[in-house]
Amino acid sequence: MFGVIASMVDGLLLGAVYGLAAIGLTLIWGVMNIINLTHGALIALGMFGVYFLTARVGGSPYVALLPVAVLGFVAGLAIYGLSVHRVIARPPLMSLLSTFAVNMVIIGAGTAFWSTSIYNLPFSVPGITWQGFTFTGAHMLAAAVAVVVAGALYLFMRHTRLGKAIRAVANNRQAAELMGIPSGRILAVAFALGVALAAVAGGLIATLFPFTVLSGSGYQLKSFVVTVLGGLGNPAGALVGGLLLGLIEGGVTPFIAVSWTPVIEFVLFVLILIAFPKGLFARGAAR
Amino acid sequence: MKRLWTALAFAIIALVGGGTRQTVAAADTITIGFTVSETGALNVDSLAQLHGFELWRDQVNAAGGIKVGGKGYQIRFVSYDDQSRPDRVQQLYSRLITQDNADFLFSPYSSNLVATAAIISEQYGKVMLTTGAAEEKTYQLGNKYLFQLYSPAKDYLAAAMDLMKKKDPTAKVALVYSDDGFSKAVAAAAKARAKELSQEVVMDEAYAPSTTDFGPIINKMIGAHADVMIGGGHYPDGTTLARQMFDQKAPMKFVCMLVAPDSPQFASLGDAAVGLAVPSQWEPSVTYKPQFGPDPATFGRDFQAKYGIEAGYHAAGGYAAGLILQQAIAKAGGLDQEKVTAALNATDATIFYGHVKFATDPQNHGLQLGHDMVLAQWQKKNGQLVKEVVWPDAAKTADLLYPMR
Amino acid sequence: MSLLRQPMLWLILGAMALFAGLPGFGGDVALREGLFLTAIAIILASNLNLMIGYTGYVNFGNIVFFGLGGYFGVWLTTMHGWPLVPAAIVAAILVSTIALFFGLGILRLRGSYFTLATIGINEAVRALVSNIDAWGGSTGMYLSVSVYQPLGGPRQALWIVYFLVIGIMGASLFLSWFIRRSKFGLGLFAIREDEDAASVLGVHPALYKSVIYSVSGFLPAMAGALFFFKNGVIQPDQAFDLTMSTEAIVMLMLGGQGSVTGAAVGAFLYDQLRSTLLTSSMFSQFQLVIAGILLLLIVLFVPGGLIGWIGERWPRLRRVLE
Amino acid sequence: MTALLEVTDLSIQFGGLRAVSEVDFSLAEGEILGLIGPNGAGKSTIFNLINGVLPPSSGRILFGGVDITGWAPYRVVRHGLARTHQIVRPLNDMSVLENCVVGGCFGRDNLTLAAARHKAAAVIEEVGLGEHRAVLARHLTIAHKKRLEIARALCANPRLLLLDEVLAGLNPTEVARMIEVLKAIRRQGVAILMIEHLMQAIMSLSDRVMVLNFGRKLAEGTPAAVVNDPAVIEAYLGTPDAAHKLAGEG
Repeated sequence: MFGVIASMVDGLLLGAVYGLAAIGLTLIWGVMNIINLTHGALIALGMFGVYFLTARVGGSPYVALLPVAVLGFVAGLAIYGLSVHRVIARPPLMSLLSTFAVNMVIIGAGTAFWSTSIYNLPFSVPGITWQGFTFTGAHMLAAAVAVVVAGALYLFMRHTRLGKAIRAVANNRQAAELMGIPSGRILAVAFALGVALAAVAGGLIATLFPFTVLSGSGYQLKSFVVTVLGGLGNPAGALVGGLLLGLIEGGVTPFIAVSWTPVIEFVLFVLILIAFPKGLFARGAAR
Repeated sequence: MKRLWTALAFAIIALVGGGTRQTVAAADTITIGFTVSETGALNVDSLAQLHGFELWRDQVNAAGGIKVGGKGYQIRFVSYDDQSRPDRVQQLYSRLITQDNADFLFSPYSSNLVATAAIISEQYGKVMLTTGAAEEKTYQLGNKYLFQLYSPAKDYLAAAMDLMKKKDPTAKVALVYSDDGFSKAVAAAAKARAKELSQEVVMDEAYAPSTTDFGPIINKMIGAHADVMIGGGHYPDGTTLARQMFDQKAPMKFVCMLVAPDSPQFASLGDAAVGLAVPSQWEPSVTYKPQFGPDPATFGRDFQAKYGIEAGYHAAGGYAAGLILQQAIAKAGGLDQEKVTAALNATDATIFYGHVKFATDPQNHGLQLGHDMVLAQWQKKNGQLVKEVVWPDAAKTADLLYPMR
Repeated sequence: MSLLRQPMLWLILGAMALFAGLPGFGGDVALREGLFLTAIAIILASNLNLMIGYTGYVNFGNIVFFGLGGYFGVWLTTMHGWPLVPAAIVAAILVSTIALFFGLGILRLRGSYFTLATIGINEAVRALVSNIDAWGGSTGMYLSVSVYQPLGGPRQALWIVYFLVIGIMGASLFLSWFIRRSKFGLGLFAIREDEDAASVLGVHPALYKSVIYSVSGFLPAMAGALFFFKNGVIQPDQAFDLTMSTEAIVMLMLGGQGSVTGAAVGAFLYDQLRSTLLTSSMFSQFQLVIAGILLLLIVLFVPGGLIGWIGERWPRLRRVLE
Repeated sequence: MTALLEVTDLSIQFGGLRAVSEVDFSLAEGEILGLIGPNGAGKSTIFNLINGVLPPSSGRILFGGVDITGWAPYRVVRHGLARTHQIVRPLNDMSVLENCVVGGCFGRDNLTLAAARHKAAAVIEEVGLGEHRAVLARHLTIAHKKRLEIARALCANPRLLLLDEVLAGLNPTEVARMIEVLKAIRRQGVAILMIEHLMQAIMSLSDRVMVLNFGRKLAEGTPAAVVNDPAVIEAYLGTPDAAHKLAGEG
């Protein structure tokens, strides 16, 4: 029994990070209807960013998250200008492919520079032990940071001019332009914000697990699942979706072999997509 | 219109033909072809193996090459990156044999890739020495030219079980291993051994090789009150598992894991590495008396001098593959595949790497019979992490740290 | 309109003859291995073209057909002792049937939602197959050398498999071509342009989409059965590799989607490029980077691919290279 | 004369809003019925209900004596009821000819490719797109796109054609030409149900006119009777002067 509870608590802690990883993806989807296939690669870059900042410059990995977020934002602007801006109005295949191409470049360059060896952030935070099960400090801190960042994003979107502009553009680009909102610039900012969030999520994951340059793709797939659970294009839903996914993982693993978890996840993913394409918590009308 | 067609045909021929560059080797060289996982999940172990090959080549060439009938043949390598993926392995090995005119082959790293490559080497009757392909199944598919340097999978964790029986017969064992052919075969053998020794197995679970989060598995181990964890897989999953067990304070008395802890890089885990044991094909501290080639200490020193890191067993396996092939060529008195095969079949020798002898019955042809494994454990000495041999008693350099933490 | 006077007929037959003849006469095995992979690429790309190019549905998980076909094929040949050809055909029928069911479910989704679902299906199948013990779980199945005996030993078997794959390649191209000139194909094009408008014009979108989804799985499944028979090992991670899925899409973009020759030329060029980069000492490190940049340039500047570009330059060629 | 189309008690609800409410009407073989009303009155929604794009909340649609209520659009058109869209929906990357061939292939006659090509070529001439037959639909002007909508629908060989504002956005010359095309269609005996804001066209083409307001039928009758109906004037035309002005426009 304790085992099940411990496993579910672990799942929730990790789920918050999944949620954060997915927010960037779903934000970009919500604002410009693009599935960003560089997402996984950018998560990986976030991991390496935190790793090198901590290993070379020193200091806490949590402090390193800040410069990583800034770098992520800048990288996001560059990727937007280079590969996204020209394909926004075109069929989905084009944006899928242009972002996938950038993904290939990043992964290819990353492999050339860092090989696909495993990297480990030599870092640990004392945790809490309960009935023999330990919840590591890193997990708890990561979950906390994830929730704080998600909350900050929520406030930003609701209460700042820029956030409101992004929401306006997401709602109706033409109407927003008529109101004098420069939609091109807003789209770039939204994309960069999504990328920064992916990088931060990657940085947090690096505090939990060793990683390779290829690690991001697994989290990208998980992010798909999370966004579908929470509703594509719905950042608040992503956090809930992440927690839900973590809870599912934590809840089923004590009872079945871990190798069945992905089966459950992806079957659920497809079924939910078919039954509720707008996500479990979607409000409002259909397309 | 007609012109277009002609142009198209020419373009196709040019493109295809561009790939068929014939490389002609000089008369007095022996070409050895292989693929290396320069990239992808297996690259750490595979590159270590490559270093072993290269050290052997350089030393042999410096000493005047392989001597056959008074003539010295220089060794030339041709290799490609297989990206740790089997999809292009057959293409690359075909190319090695037919275009690069490889005389002999070394295998790629890992059982899966070897099984794929072996179909090509068999087709051409080319001798292929395998290192890093421990799974028995590969040698039971009817191949005739495949020779295994490593002790087969069943030997890997049997020693750990024997050691447990001796140290702590009531310890509860959790078998947790990567869901790949090699690791599964090893775990199955370990489980059978545990049954023989009536050691209690409280958990038996495989995880996907790409797993990055072992939290749920570790919780299960703790929930099952396991004292000992035996299993693992390859380098990435092994290091992750080790670190998370440490972070989650899993109360293990003994952990023995495949492959990962053998790598010198494992020390980067710091305290999380302490106490972890690994079944090893070879350790620098072993004391075999070689019939030919360097002794273990010399090999270790030379390797350290060339690459600046300590030799692990993958590197030793690579060097040993070269050495055994060299001896067989010398004995066969030429490059004839059948004669070299016969010489390899007849091999029964001790080198720095230990005893080497291949099965010759058709059902298990090429399976390694002679070689013994050792068990090594990471221990802390004067604040430094060192890997000590703890089993068998005859070869040990330190006592087993038990319980490990 | 005599069939014999169609340039496309001769283009396809010529390609098959070149593929069979170049390595066949010289007995050049390395060339054969290279062309084998190219032929597989052409099969994957031209069948994917039926979905992406003709129907406008982006199937990112198209490799699931290839992988499942491989599994059924290997399972029938090794576990049940079936001869290769019937095993491959039955594998393809099974896969097409399964695809029909999948299709009925996910083809209600449009645009990116459909694409996500195809990724989900591939991953779900991969995870599921990893748990099927009868298929060796995640270890997969190994073929004993003895399975090649009925075909005259491994040496001859690989040649036979090669020629069979050339046959499937030809069949894929003919299939693409016939569908393109058929009423069925016209319906698909209408769906691609505007599904609702097509429906108002009398096209039954659900039926057409399910059928083409299923059809586009048939030949890749056969190719998968042959590929893994030759490969000697089949494992979930190799059989359901999303990278191969996306590579097939890249090939399609390179050559030009919606065109019979586009799919084939794109697959040919991409595969030759890949293997050249892979075996070149200078570029093997950066092959992914180069391929990525190339893809980006195509998407941004030549979205019609090579064939689309040629068609714009020399409109008269458009009819030849349809 | 039996009714070709008979609509009874047709309603649809979006959320709490009744977009179309208890509408009854019928249309005879070869007749032209004009459908007018202010924006948002539910005219296009009625089209969507008839041809199956939307399922009605209640009501019944009989076409040629067959109950087609809730049929999918592709079935409806194969049964002989074709339509055009208010906002044109050409198959952009296909030529004018191919667009029309689609109509022929999948319409009432279920033609083969060759037969559909034949038919399409004839219809394209008829609507005056002959010189543009090889042009990609996306490159047409808006007036030509409207004609393409009609040509495509005609290729299906319909018994009834639903025309949704085919005159909107056209200049006077184009309107005049289009009206000629519509008259030619009528001569072939095809019945037409048309939504139109252009009163002049409605007056000259329609046998009868139906007026819709807030999803309900407000009036029905001959064009002259309807235009002078006080309820219609208040709801749609404004003052009688405006009505006459509107009718005189274009």
